[in-house]
Amino acid sequence: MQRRVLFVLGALSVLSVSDAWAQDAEAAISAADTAWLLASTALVLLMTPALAFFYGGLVRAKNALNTMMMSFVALGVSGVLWVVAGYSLAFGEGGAFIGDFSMAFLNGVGLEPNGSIPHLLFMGFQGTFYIITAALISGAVVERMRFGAYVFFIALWGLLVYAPICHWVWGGGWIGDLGALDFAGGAVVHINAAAGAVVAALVLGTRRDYGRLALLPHHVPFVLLGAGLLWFGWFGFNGGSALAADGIATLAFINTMLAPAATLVVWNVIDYMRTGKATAVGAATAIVVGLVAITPAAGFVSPMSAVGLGAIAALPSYFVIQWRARTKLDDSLDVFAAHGIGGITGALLTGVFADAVWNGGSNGLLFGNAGQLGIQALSIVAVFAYSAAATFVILKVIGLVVGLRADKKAEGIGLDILNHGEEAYSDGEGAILLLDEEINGNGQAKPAPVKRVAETPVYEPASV
Amino acid sequence: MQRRVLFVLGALSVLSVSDAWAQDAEAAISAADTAWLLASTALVLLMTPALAFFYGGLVRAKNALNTMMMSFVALGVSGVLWVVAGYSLAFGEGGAFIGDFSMAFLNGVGLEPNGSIPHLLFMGFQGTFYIITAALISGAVVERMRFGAYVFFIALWGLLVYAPICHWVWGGGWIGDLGALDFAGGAVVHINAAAGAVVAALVLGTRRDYGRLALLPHHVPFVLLGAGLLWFGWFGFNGGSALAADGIATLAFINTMLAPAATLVVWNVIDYMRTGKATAVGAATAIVVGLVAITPAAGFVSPMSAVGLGAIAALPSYFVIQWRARTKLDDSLDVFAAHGIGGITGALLTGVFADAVWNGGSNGLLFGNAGQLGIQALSIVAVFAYSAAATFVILKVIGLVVGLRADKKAEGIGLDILNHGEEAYSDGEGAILLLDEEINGNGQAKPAPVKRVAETPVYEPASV
Amino acid sequence: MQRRVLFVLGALSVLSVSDAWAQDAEAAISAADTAWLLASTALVLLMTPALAFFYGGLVRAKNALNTMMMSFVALGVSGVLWVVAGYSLAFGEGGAFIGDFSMAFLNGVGLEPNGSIPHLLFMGFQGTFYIITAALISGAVVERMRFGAYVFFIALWGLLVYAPICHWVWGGGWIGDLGALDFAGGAVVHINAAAGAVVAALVLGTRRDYGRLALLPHHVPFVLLGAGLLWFGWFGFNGGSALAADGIATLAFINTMLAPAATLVVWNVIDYMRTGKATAVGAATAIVVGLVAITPAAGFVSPMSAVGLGAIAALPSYFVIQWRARTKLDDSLDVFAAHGIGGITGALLTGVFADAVWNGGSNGLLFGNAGQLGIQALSIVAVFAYSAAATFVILKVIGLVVGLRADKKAEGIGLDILNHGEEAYSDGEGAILLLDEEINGNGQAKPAPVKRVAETPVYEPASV
Amino acid sequence: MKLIKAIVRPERLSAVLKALFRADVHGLTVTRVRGHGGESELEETYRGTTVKMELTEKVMLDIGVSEPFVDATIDAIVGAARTGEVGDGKVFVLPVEKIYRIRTGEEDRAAVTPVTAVEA
Amino acid sequence: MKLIKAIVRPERLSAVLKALFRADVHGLTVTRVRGHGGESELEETYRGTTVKMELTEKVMLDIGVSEPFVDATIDAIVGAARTGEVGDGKVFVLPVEKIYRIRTGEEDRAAVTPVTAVEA
Amino acid sequence: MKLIKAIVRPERLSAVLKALFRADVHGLTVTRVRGHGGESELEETYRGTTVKMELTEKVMLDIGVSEPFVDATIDAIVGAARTGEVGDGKVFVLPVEKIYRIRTGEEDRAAVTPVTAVEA
Ligand SMILES: Nc1ncnc2c1ncn2[C@@H]1O[C@H](COP(=O)(O)OP(=O)(O)O)[C@@H](O)[C@H]1O
Ligand SMILES: Nc1ncnc2c1ncn2[C@@H]1O[C@H](COP(=O)(O)OP(=O)(O)O)[C@@H](O)[C@H]1O
Ligand SMILES: Nc1ncnc2c1ncn2[C@@H]1O[C@H](COP(=O)(O)OP(=O)(O)O)[C@@H](O)[C@H]1O
Repeated sequence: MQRRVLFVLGALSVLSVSDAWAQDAEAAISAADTAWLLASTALVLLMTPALAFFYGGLVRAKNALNTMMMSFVALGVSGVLWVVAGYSLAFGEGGAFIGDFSMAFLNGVGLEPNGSIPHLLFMGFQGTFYIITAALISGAVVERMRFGAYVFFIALWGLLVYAPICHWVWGGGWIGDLGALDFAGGAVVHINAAAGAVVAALVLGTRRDYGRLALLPHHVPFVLLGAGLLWFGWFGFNGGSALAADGIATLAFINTMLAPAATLVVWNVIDYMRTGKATAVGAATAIVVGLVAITPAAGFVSPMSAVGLGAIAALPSYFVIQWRARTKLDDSLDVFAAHGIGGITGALLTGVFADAVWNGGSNGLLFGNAGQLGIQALSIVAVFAYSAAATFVILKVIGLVVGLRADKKAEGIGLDILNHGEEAYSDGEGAILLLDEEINGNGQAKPAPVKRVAETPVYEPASV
Repeated sequence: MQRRVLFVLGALSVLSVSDAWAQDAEAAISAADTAWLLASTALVLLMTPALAFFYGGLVRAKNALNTMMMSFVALGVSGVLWVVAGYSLAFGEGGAFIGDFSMAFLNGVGLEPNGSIPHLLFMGFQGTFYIITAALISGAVVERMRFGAYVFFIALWGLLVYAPICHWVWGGGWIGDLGALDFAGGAVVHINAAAGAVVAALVLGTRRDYGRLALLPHHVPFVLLGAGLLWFGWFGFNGGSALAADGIATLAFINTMLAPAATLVVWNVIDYMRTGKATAVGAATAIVVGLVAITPAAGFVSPMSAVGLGAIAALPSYFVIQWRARTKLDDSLDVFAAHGIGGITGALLTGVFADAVWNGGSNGLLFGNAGQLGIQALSIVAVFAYSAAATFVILKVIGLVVGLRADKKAEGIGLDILNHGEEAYSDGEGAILLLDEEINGNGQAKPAPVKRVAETPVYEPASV
Repeated sequence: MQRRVLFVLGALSVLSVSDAWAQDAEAAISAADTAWLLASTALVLLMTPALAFFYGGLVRAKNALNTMMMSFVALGVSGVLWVVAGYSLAFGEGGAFIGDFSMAFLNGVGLEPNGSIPHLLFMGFQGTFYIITAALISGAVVERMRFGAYVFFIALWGLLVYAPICHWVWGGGWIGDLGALDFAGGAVVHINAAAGAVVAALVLGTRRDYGRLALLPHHVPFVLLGAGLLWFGWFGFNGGSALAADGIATLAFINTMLAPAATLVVWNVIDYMRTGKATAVGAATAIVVGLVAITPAAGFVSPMSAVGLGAIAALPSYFVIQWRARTKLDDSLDVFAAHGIGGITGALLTGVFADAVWNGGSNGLLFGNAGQLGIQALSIVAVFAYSAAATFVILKVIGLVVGLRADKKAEGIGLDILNHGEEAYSDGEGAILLLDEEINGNGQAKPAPVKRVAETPVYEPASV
Repeated sequence: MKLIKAIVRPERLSAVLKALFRADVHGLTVTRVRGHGGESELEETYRGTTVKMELTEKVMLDIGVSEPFVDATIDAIVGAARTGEVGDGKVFVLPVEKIYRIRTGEEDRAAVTPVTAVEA
Repeated sequence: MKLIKAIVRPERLSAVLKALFRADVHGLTVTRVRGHGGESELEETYRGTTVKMELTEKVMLDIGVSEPFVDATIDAIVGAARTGEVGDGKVFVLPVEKIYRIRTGEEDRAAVTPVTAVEA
Repeated sequence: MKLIKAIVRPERLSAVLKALFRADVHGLTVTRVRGHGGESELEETYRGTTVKMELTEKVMLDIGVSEPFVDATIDAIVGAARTGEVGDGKVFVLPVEKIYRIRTGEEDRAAVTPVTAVEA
């Protein structure tokens, strides 16, 4: 935490923006910065429901609710675990690799200043990152993972994977100390989630219909809605990561507006050149890729560099998506291509485009600091490796205890009915209201069938 | 108003947060607080469209637009009536029970400071509460109430029920004077709306198919969308109620993030234990219940208390929903269980968890002030009783004048076509474009039928 | 730009709001104003996805994605072109008619103060206006314009029409110098887009089914969703146009809340009186009309005037929509009626209701300054005329180069499949997964058909 | 063997299903359809466009039955679907030459005798 | 009695309905279907997946008519549905053994003679 | 001429289509339906309401064929649609008196021989 805050404050001083606060000892807390961080936290929290729609629209209708719930449940489970221990493990003093339990249950986290905002607000803002990162992984396991197993997974994953990696980069850990640049989570959030996604997709295996049937998005407008709301929320994600309403926030914000715009243009052009069509799912994907790519760079690069970065980032992700679909890797919603490749591209280009004139501190390759690129690469490898390994272990353990895959029948009928007891879209036809005594919570109305099993023979001759 | 403002300012001084403003006489208005209240007002206004989707997804497709319009029309009718007289009746000097007409038509409401924000902004922020409270009631009368009657109802209800109760609690009235704690409207908004809902459901009677047919949500993703946007907007609802971008705002905001998270977890666990499924409608409901419960407590309790409060609040609402469905009370979308029970739980727990260390003023039972619990209980009873009684009278009067229930045919075909002349989802099949002369605004194309009545006999022999 | 900024600052001084900043030389940048403008910019950006849903719900399902993409693609194309040259052409020094290329590629646009916010932020905020204005026009050409042609169109239109007109009014151009009042873009955005829409509809001609088949909105809830999100975003559009978190921002914000409320009420009343129904599409349209009408007036008129302005604005737009549908002008989604008539009404009424007591500078007819009305009228005529003429030329040129209309088949089957290669809602039935070698990007799987052409005769006798 | 095709009101479907099950008719297929008959037509307005809706929501049942079950099936449907209001629908009886059960290849009567899923 | 089953293009439906009404055929049921025939197939691409759409949107009409109306009905449909492009659809004529009007229990011809809702 | 009406599982549809095309049956119409048979019924819960779902998603094919093609068509369907689990569906064979091709007015066998769209 310190590191992140100090770093940003360092930037401020150079920019002589809102120095008023810095100079003023008494008013350590800035109402203006607080106002922006309050807004930003709300924006980032909205990203998880937004993700639910982005993902939910991409699956088949029979799994729409299950997919959306994978995001929504993170708002609950991860939200609670963050205050229980996640925050402390991520931002507690601790050592180079992980924090400690000093702030478990928000012990000592109050309204005292943390930088220029209340410590409690910083905790909440960081919590919204914790929530969505876990939810991002769900895109790799949709339409086949048991919901219960998924809940256990994100609970453990947050504490054992996100928290330490967050500590490495932002919590005073070794990657931060190396001077790696990750403004809003290219490594902590996106590369991290993507590594988990690839491993999860491999451990779970492909959907039974994968590669045999055409598995089409059931609701593309939802994909666009999700992309639109994600972009909106991402302004808080990147803009809020300045932890102040200052020049760096402005820079991060505008870059978050420009980079995806460039990605969108390039993506549609490639689309058009390859197939003669500009797809909507492609446009939505491009927006997310551009947002992911600018995330590590947002507060470090110039606006025109952001345009270039966004444009460049379209290519690797685009072609990895094409390639992935032809492999046996059923990363169903392409978390790796969008967040992994996008995040890696962004993290590396941050080491290229970083410009001290804008960020007040760090230069990248283009500005004479070749070394930064190496540091960026190292941080990528470290994060990806740890996340992949730890995810593997966690999934194997859960697999032993509760089992990861939904059974054949559930996958056929759909997880909405079998894991959630609901249909996303229902006209009520053929639904018979059950009286209490008839209800048995096992998802199957035994009485009737049983009865009929018994009687069918009797009726057989007559029975139609 | 004074009371509310004073109260919050009281809290501030203790927290020595943004005292900068308080000290500075000239700059009575804080640009930072104004920035946050502007954002908050936008967020709360968004809650009414969000509610339209939360409710609209829960009804059958044939009534989707009618249900959504019940929220949207409040944006118009209640929005206008608020400036006409509602605001003045709620926040005008007046007496212990109701304000006056001194500020009718915004007379004297300008850009002068009210606390640290412009008076006009305070008026607008409060107006968004006025709008959504009326819309909340619609959940109890969907799929059967005549739209015209509903419009008259919310118009009168706002002026005769919301305004006085708001005055009691926040406008300098007797409940505020008692020292009841209602940070953002547990009593004023939720208990109040729930009382109106129960009475409205009873006065209107059940839907004709209620208890006979399975009445299923036609679009669960919309329910999740509504819940997600409601949560987002609620940050303005509770966070903005601090009327400043300060520590109390931060506390209220973070509590608004943590409490529903806890409710969501507990709700899904109960769901799972009872039926082996974690329902999406349940998750959406849990989010709303958690938000309702934390509303009165948001700026008064510690974050960990908010987690506890949210967790506890899941139970009563969950089981009341189960029970309600087996009764003859067709509170169709469970406004009472979610907002009434949730609001009561929250209001009482506010009297238990309130902590002066955090809110700078009031303690609850746990902190040695048992009396507070009594005050909270009294405020609940008073609000519920008045709201229920007044709602009953208003509905009876409207019933006499225009009639409350849609006729059998409208209920069968759906209110969308008969009250709004539209279908939510249409593919245009079988729709014949009418030329002007053929149109007669009574919703039925008489010409054809009449014609055929006349001719059918003639054709009978031949007629197919 | 200067003009706009100066104007608003002028207002501030009068209101003695946040003078703290003005007085303080060092802290030229206000963190509070920056916080509000950051939030506002995010809000306005969200309006384009919101528009995608407002428009997308109004068309037939087979063109839903094409319609939504017309908005989304503007986020990319217009977003990039804005920084390339649009901003410089609009706000560069230049002359009375257009800016220059001095700030092309954001040359010299940094974090230095522009008014009380960073210049870069001002650029970004204005960019969101550039994006949505182009997208607004799409409503007039949906369901029949080739997507490629549309992309070229908005690219040119932004640079050749929006940029100069923006310069005229806000960039130091002649209309601004005349003292025309256009707070947030009644002329620059809405009248401008509407003029382009009418011409585009005329140049493209009607949809083949127009006037013969019933072309119904396929998803009215999306129309309501779009309207709700547009309203939400519009608070940034108008409130942010004060370029500060001050009294003018508050005034503009509250007026943006009140005017549409009044329009909504009046619209539903007319609806009800004419047809006995209060339509949801009508309500959504009313909200947009009210927002459009208050846009030029937001920071200039009193709140009660805003209510009146909103109420009045309902009438002309309502009846123009009725009339338009009976003409051969297939302005498919009534961009002219909503944005043109609404914008003209608002711009004229700004000249009537403008009140120096509130805006600190300009009076309208009602306050003794009849001349203002003339200036307003002149600005309307000039903007409409130039936009219409330039749009005509641009479309003719594009028509010659690439062709504007989708062919008969595409219009029949729908532009989603033929221009985007997707369906908005798909259950995957009948979709056969293609292996790479089978794919040929021309949108038609030739092999099969060709094969069958050859063989059919052979099989004929036997063939079913 | 016969194929009984019945068009009924959506709101009567569950009653019809219950009646059919009571008559030991357990195999059937349901389709959402829209019908035109003597029902009064409704007007809808979208902005400037007014349309007349010629079709109303109905549900169609396809039921393959063996002769002995024809009358029981028809009675069950007619009894449960009737409201007395115009728009109740029709029942068509079509001849069927053959019926196969895909799972087993069984034919005709045997083909339409439901066998309850074992695992249920 | 016959059951006429016609598959037509969705965009021709209103023309077909008008033609049928003109022919005094007022009772019918419409179903959204998708068909495969000689129409050219379209490709769709979703991210890395490309599919061939084998089915195109069609509308199916089920019309129960008495003998004297069979030809008029077929002519009305064919006349209004034809565009000359591949994909216009088919008309099937099936024998019907019995038709009942659920509301009244009337049979056959009487059953298919629409009676306009009184309140209209 | 016959009308073959088959009810199959949605997830088997593409297999069935491929099999039919292999059997040179290129003309067919598909409808989304829901069926009830021996399948086990599922429970759903929405807040306080619990319901039993009597219907499962199926797909119905209507295929008009000339006699020589009847068996090949049935074999193709049964072969491709069978999973062996309860719920595989049925095939009905109905007599058809006449078939017209709307585009050309051709009748019967000629009417059901697809001609590929020229421009494809
Ligand atoms: N001749 C027909 N062929 C097919 N379906 C019909 C026919 N006549 C009526 N129907 C179906 O039955 C429904 C009700 O028929 P209608 O004549 O309106 O009511 P009723 O049978 O009570 O007089 C119609 O909506 C339509 O779906
Ligand atoms: N043998 C058939 N059985 C059932 N439906 C058919 C048959 N052949 C064609 N159809 C339906 O008719 C539609 C058009 O048929 P097609 O052969 O493509 O055009 P045309 O009749 O103009 O040659 C198909 O989409 C399908 O719905
Ligand atoms: N008698 C029938 N008439 C019409 N459709 C039927 C009939 N019996 C079954 N079906 C359809 O076939 C589907 C599967 O039938 P079912 O009896 O459950 O499986 P199986 O044929 O394997 O025993 C049902 O869902 C229903 O759609």
